[in-house]
Amino acid sequence: MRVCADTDEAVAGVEDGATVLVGGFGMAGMPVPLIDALIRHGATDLTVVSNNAGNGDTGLAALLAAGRVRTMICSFPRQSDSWVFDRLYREGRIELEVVPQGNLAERMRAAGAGIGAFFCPTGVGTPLAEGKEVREIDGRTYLLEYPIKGDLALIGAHRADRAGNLVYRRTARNFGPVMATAATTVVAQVSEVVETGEIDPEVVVTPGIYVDRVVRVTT
Amino acid sequence: MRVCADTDEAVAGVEDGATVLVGGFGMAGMPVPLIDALIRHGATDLTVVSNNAGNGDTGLAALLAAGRVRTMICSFPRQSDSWVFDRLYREGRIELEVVPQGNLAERMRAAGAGIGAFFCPTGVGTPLAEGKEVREIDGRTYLLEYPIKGDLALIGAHRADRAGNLVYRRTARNFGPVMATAATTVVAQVSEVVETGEIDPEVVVTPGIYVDRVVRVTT
Amino acid sequence: MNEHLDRGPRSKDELAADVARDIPHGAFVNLGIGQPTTVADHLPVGSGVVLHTENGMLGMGPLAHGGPHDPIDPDLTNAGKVPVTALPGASYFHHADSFAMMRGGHLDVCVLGAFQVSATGDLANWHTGEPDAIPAVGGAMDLAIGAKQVFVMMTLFAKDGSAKLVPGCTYPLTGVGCVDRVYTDVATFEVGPQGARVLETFGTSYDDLLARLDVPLGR
Amino acid sequence: MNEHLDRGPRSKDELAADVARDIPHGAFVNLGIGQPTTVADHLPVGSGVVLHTENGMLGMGPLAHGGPHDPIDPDLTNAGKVPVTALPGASYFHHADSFAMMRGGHLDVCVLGAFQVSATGDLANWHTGEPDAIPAVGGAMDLAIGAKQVFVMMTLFAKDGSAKLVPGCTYPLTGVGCVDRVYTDVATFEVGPQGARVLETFGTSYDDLLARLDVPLGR
Repeated sequence: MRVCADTDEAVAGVEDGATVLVGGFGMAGMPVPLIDALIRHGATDLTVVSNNAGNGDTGLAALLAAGRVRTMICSFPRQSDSWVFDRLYREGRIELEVVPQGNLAERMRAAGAGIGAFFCPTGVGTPLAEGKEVREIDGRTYLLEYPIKGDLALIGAHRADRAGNLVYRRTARNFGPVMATAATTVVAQVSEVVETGEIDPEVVVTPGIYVDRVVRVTT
Repeated sequence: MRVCADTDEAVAGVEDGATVLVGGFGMAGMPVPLIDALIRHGATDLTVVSNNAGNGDTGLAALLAAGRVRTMICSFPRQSDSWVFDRLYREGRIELEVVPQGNLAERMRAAGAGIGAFFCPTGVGTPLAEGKEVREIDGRTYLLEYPIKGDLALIGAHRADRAGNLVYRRTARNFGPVMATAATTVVAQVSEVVETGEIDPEVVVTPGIYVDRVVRVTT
Repeated sequence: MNEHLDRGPRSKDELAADVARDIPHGAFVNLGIGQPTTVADHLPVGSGVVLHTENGMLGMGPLAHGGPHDPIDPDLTNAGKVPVTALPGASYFHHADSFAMMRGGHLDVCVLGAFQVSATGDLANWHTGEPDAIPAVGGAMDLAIGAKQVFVMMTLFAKDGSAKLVPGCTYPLTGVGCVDRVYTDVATFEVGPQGARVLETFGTSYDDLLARLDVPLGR
Repeated sequence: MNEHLDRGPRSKDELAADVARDIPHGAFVNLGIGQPTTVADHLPVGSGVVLHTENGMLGMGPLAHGGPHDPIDPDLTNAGKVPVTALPGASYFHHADSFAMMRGGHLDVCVLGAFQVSATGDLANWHTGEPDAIPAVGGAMDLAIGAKQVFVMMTLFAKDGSAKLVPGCTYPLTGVGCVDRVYTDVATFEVGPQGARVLETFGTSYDDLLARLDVPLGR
């Protein structure tokens, strides 16, 4: 675990073609400063996994607009202010895999938990079931779902200690704790870094074992 | 959610033949007063799911000694003070399903999370793989594991509010939060019941939705 | 069956009030984005209903308006990304836990909007099937199959006059056989394996509905 | 390969010290019950090693002896159910999360005891295969397959003189191809797909080992 001096150091080393998990639900927990650093870094041909596909012209939308993303894996790309994604999609310049929101979370959890695949009831009989293995278990029908693993995760948390333990704020927690388990390199932006021992062990949400780099940002 | 007057009220209604999930790892988190109430209640022909199979002559061991348990599902029945289980087992008076500790937890998690089955790498190539479906995924071999669901869960937590939100103490947390998701009726014994709103929403470990009955015990 | 012929169709407000009335005391409920959200305004004081929002919270309170008691906090939003408040007894959790709660059948009621519902309870509410539409599912499929009971709120007829309670959905499905009740401006229906049954009408008669709908209707 | 012929076999203490020396700075480590536990006593001050105990804790400290700074708390034990302490930066989590951490490959090193290890890294350490033994696996199978590296500590020969590094295990397996290194009183071996290789000997020569073991030995 390293406390980085700035966001550029925090995203250093990401390679072209990487799969990047980006936390947040709308703007809550969205690590915009880390995404900005990723844009400056220049890595391209990325697969981005995030609940939405960018809002307005900043953050994830700016990464998309810069042409760095080959594939977007998300549950809900279509929003009132997702014009950047909409344009790229209609121009055939970005691939889209739509995943039900709970499956997005559970597939990343599986990656982090060493589960090879799991039978899930969500989406049975819908267009999103196409091509998936179907099985009836105990009278209910399930689809086989596979893990989603990241090379890099960028998450927004509230407070970190120097051991990398994280706590979040309210519903900004959302995808952060799951993504932190599912990527090879995990980078957390936080509002505050405290000394090791200053976070009560009972309330740690993401244990430091999952976190590689922490950077303090002012928001 | 109901705050019960005593442990007898807390375990009322359990039926013969029920599957009972019993929390605890050794004595940490072991809900002995609830087990004592279950003994007084008299339900028999039970399947008990717990990490161990009783220690000494009290708690789970006393339930076994009373002849109430048909099947024990656990990871580690054999301990220096598990003489009650040992005797019943050698006399052929109890059935045993041994489950690796992580699978025990993950199979209950699956029951609580609506997962139909999952491919797990634990136990591949061992005697505990016998009869299980095997599959290679992405170069690694997995076994298909099914959920374990309870009719009743008896867990030991630290503090509850009147909405059933629970927090635990240190490593006494162990199986409690998982079992709370996996049973139809969940009963928690706690050291303290506080008013709703007195537990910080950020630190709730088991949300009240999972808890049906709470009873305060003095230990 | 109750035919209310001495009045017109239900207003949106009346519809929301009637759905609220049918939610059991103390139920755990998820209200979908849009019209279902308005059900919250009609829950009586002391209903004990606890609202779940899939972005990671139980115990959601009313919308935040920026006053001294309901400050706007960008880290506290509902699934529609609108700032909300938290009630005493609330808890926060991450996305995998939130959807495990839903998928595992722990919510009592989920209220959703719909494009179409079939007589056997199939739901179509995520995609109009237009070839150039950008697909976006969000949590719709997870919500559809998770709760113990799924209520749909919609107008019974589309703007072009076509019925939205249909023998089989022509729009892409969200879930199969998942809807239990359909609350519309002119009638409330029970749907499921036995087909559709009229529970109540408003400003229309059972015979009118029979004539206008293409599905057999019990009463 | 280093042959230390000017000395006798390693004592248990020396063995534990040598294992401790090979644990990288800052590693996340699980020490199995029994002899592996003693490795903790040999980790140098400032090693930055973080100990995981599968009953739900990272940052485990030394055993509690009941003094003013290490009170005995029945809610804080290690996997052997012995009271321990917590270090600054510790965190607690439930059993499903704890084993997800292990199974997901997040621990750097796991140190285990063994009855037998095969040249290709198969591990037998949970069951002696005696027909009347009560099977008890605990977390052994989960530990065997979870960590990035698995170290085994054992004597090279059983009391009856039979070798414990074998061409194929005759005892029931705990895991297949999971062991990376075997630390014994008389030698340290690397094992794996390429077979066994001697890294170091103590009070014996490579040729002696070749003569006494039934497996080809690289050097």
